Amino acid sequence: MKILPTALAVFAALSALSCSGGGDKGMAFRYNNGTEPQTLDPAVMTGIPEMRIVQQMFEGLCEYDPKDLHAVPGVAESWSVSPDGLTWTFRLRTNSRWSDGTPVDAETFRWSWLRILSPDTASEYAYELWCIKNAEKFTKKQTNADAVGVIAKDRFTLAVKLAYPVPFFPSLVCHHPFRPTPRQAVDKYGGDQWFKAGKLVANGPFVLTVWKPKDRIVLKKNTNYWDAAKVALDRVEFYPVEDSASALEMYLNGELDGVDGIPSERIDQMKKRPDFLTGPFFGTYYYRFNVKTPTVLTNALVRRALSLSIDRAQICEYIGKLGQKPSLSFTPPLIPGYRPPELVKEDAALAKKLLARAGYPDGKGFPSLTILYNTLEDNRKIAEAIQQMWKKNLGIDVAIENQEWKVYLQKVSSLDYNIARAGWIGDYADPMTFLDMFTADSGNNQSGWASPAYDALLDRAKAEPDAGKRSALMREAETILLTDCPIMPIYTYVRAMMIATNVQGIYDNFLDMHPLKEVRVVR
Amino acid sequence: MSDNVKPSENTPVKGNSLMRDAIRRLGKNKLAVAGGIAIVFFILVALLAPWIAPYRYDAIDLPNQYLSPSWHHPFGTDSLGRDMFSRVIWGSRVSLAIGFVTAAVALAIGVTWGAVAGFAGGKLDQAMMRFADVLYGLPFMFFVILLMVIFGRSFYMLFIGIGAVSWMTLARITRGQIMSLKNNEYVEAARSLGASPFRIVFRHLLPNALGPIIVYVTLTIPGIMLDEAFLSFLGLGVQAPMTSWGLLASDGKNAITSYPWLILFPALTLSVVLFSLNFLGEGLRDALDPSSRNRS
Amino acid sequence: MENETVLRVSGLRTEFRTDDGILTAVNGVSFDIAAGETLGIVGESGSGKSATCLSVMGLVPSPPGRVVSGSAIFDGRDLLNLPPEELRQLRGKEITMIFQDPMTSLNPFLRISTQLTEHLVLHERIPKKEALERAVEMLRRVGIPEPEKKILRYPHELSGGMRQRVMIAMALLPRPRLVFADEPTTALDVSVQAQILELLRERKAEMGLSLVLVTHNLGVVAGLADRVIVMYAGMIAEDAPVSLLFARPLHPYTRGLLDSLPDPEKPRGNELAGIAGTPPVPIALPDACPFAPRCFRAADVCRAKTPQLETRHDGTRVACWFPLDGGAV
Amino acid sequence: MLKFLAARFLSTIPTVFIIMTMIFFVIRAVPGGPFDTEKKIPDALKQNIERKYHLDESLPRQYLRWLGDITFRFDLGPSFHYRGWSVNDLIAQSLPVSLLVGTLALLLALVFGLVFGSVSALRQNGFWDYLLMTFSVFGISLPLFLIAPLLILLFARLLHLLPVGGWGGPLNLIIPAVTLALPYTAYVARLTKAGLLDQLRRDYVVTARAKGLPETTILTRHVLRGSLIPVVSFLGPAYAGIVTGSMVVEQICNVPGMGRDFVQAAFNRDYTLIAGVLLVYSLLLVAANFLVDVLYAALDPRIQYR
Repeated sequence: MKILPTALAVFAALSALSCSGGGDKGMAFRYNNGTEPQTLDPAVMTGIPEMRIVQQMFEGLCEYDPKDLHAVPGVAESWSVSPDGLTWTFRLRTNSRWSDGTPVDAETFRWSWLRILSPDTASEYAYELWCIKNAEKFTKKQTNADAVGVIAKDRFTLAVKLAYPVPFFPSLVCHHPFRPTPRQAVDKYGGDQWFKAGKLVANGPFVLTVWKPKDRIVLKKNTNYWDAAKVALDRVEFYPVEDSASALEMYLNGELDGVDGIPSERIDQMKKRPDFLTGPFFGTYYYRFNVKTPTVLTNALVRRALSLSIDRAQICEYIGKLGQKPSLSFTPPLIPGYRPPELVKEDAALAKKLLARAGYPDGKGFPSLTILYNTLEDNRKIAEAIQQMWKKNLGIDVAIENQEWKVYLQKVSSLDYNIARAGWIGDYADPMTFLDMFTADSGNNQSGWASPAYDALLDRAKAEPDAGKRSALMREAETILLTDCPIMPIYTYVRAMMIATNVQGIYDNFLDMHPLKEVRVVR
Repeated sequence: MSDNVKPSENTPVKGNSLMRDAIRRLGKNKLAVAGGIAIVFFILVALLAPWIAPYRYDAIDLPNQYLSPSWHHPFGTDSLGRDMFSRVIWGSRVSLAIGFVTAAVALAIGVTWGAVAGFAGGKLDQAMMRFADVLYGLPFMFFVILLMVIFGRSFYMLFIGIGAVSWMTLARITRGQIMSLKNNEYVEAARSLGASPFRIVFRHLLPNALGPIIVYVTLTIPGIMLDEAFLSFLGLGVQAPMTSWGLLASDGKNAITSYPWLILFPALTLSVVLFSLNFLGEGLRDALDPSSRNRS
Repeated sequence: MENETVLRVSGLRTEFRTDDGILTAVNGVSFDIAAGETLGIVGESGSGKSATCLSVMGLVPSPPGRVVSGSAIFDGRDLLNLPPEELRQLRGKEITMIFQDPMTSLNPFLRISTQLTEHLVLHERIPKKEALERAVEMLRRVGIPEPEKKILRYPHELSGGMRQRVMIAMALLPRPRLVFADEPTTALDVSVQAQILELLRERKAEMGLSLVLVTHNLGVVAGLADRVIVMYAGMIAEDAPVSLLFARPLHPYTRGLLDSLPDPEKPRGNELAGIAGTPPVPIALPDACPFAPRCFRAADVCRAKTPQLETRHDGTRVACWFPLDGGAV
Repeated sequence: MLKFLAARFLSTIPTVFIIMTMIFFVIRAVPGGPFDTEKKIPDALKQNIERKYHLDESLPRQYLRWLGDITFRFDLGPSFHYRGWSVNDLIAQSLPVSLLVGTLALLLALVFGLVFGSVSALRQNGFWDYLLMTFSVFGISLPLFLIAPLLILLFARLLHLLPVGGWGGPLNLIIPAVTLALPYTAYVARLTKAGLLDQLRRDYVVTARAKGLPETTILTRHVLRGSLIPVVSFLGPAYAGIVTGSMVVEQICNVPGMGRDFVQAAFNRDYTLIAGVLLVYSLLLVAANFLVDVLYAALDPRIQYR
């Protein structure tokens, strides 16, 4: 019976060997990125997992402050705006270099921005640059590159002419479409190969060394980075673990230094730990009502009754569990300088009255409606809870239907639904990223709702250079949206992660942006 | 072997006496009887769910979420405070219906297909098995989507459809059995007596090939019950808040360490059903087997 | 033909557990077989004749079967109490068996060559090549044409008669002292039956072995056996030299068997024309002559007490209250 | 025999062709496209993208282009989701991984399944029979998404013998391979047992016993071949399934295999990648079934292909 102990010993030896990890030395930060990135090209990428990696390698004109997200100098040392708010001038630092030694200058940015706008690049995010003069026309092949309002005034000065004022432009240029791409690598390897390991050239704190699809992506410190002295980590490893429960086990087992997306069954356990990091996230979970298809939902009284009769606090406490805040408005109350109108209320008695006024006292005769959601555990739970709340408070029966993501997207965009779960994450810290969804011609509207007054207010806000007046106009527009109720906001998202206590310099912030430049891991 | 214990040693077994004999022999197999009783019990539970479940499957009570098992909630409560005991009871309806309907359809098609191919041999066999290969080559998920396009969300049609695309392994097993049995003497004998091929296959060969087929079918039913959870994930199975064992198990998979009862009871129920099916299947195999009469 | 006894079976009792109760397949059977003798065991289906052979060979399937009591002395050793391993060493070497159905008794997955030689290689520890040579020679002697080619075939590639010849070759190859042949011709065409019987006779004479020939067909033993045992319901009804048995049957059952001897012109059948009814299933039989319900001479005593097997002055044995010769001792 | 093999092999070509054609059209009939996104992108941008991937062409033309590239250049096309990766690249990365895990799992399943099945058959209704068959029922009734976390919990979190997830070291192989092997072991054990019991009561076994062969020889030489036929029937298709990877196990253990490719591709409507994975799957399957037929003939001489 000596077999068992011997086998265990051999096993232990083997596992010790594999855990020591084949000679990768130095300070490393290992994070679960949740999925395999589509690309590492900042011009082509679209999602958060890509952004987590890209922002470590490509430094924009400005960078997010890791704590409060205000724009801090990146490649640009300083910037200024013309009084009419239409021209921004960025002064670039002279010592910024690509990892191959090539300098980063104003032309780098001009070229990068024209590249993303070019129809040949086929970038989904090109529209974010359409605030630049003639940019939209260029993408649509209606004008040539020279007409686009990006000018390298001298080697290290970049002037940007906008089509309309964007007061938060420095924050906007932190976003990935505005980040530079290395022309020398793109020219050499081609637009869809240059970002592979061994070819990619970076101007940020880290540069790509290993990319094994579905296995891992490893970045190493970029020694040519202008501020390399401040970079503490030697290596950053991103893992594409799709199963959040396994990712959490890996983290708890010391195989990762950080994870997000904690399975809801584990939240109560994890919440108590010191390495649990949480905070509001710049997004709203809400339901859309289809107001175009002729159903009871075309009646605003019905929509308001539905919105009034759910218990958001319960949903947040028992389903969300991360400290989500019940929505009082559509825009999250997180944007500096904007106080959204708090018009989302709960009042079951009033809801009943409104429904009666709409012709359905105690829900009698109310037609059957269906809640559509994309398959995800929390979506289902919320739909089940809301179904029950409506039944209890209004006496109406609704059905629930889940669909796989792409089918759901198609149903929603073709208005083939009654009530649909939705969520929106803002791209930049401004209410406009939420409000311009519901203009009549917005592709993201998808509710069939249209209000000329709302559209007019937003048009005026877009042309308004004064921040205070602009904010008031947007508030007025949001009031219209919430009163007419084509949507039913439920809660403001919360982001939760586990970050090992020996990791310093990662802060929770509402865009979930985590520059790793100054992060360190204390062993 | 003593010849009076085995009077029909090498004669093909005929249908009627076979069934009567099989039932009698099945009745003597205690485990099989226990399995059968358990299955009947579960079917009764499914039929009577509205009357025996203490709560409705959709009775949400958020503040009472994740309660551990107690007198009021013998299986605890789930993430929305619903009684797990009641949900397991309600879930039996979907799971059992799916398991049996699908297995029956797959059995009917697979056995017929495999028997015909195996017996005919030659070109017909090749053509039939290549057809099965084509169906194999297209994964399950594809069929499901295809079927949904054809049948819409019609719940039972979908499962008849799934049965209709999951018969290929059965066909292969049947074919293998038939191929090795068809050269036996009694087939030649039956043939020389002028029995039609149809009769030879279904009266003479199949009864003797039933053993492995029955075991395989009892093995596939759990798989089908679990597949249903995946279909529901795609929006094709049951719709919330109705549930099934497969869904309950997949919902509970992340709760192993935090709320183990969420996974324990659905998994346990599934296992009990499985064991019952299994004993019944083994019993049936022994009972149907013409040459295992003296096995107790 | 007085000779040394090869096998002495006494008081053999073998039972099978069935769903309906304990079935006594062999009920107190005793007999001797001398060297070079051919013993025929005759009976209907279920009379226990095959079970007797299997019991002696230690091949009763267990469960459900079990040899309850008795002894079978072979070479001074009791086969029924031998450790399984020693018994195994005897099987396929000293004692071999020819089975009824050459279609199912040969392994369909293995070549004839393997099946013919494996026990030789195992028991005699001779090289495969030598075993093969012997097998080819034996095939030739059992009348298989082109044995070098046929030996490489699979069973299904041979006709039924050929397969039975292979079975015989298999049994004879180890040069055994005792061969059990369990209905060696039943599964064969009538024309082939005679050839096979002739073959058995020749080989037996040539090799000087003892043969136990089990059959339901008295016609088969007539030409081959020296002595015949008639079995009924697990018991010996009569035991007599073949000539005496045919000339002067003692047991009414034997008489019935003789009367129903099939005309070679008619298709063979298992039914006994002269005896109505079927043999009883030997489960919990009452203390009575098991043949009584079918016997034309049955009297009250037949239904009240089982007759003992009595040895008579000429060495024949019979178990009957009213033997056909009037009970002369 | 050779002629049969050749004919059998040639007959698989139309099979594969039909599979490919069905795949091409069926995946395009599924609602949702590769470039549908949550945030609506302006039509002009979407058109740029679709042009880049030839989605603006007519369907027959896309089909011919795709088929032509595969047949003449063995090029499965660019992935529609992973920019800059060709399907060939992606499969070249993931197929060896799945092959490794799958083959290991299959070997484990075969070895343990045969042993367990044989022991159960020979000790029918004994202690080992009940124990092993109980194990096999659990192996079949416990879903993979439960087995993998349980193994992780036990071997990684409690005993600290193995890593939870990831890829690279030999230890990373163990949990995925064992998880994947478990249900197959159970199936093989059951089928082996059933097959053995079926063969063990054939007459030829008595013949073999009458020849004085030891039980082990009877088992290995006489009985096993016949009882393997149902196992082989099962393993043919199972091989293709197990080797192309299990999405569940790969996801839970973070194994970079083809199962994950397939699931992600299906959810992303990555047409070329789906088709590529399916093509590999069908090729393997056709090959496996081909092998099964050959094995049948090798196992059972009575099966003849004329």
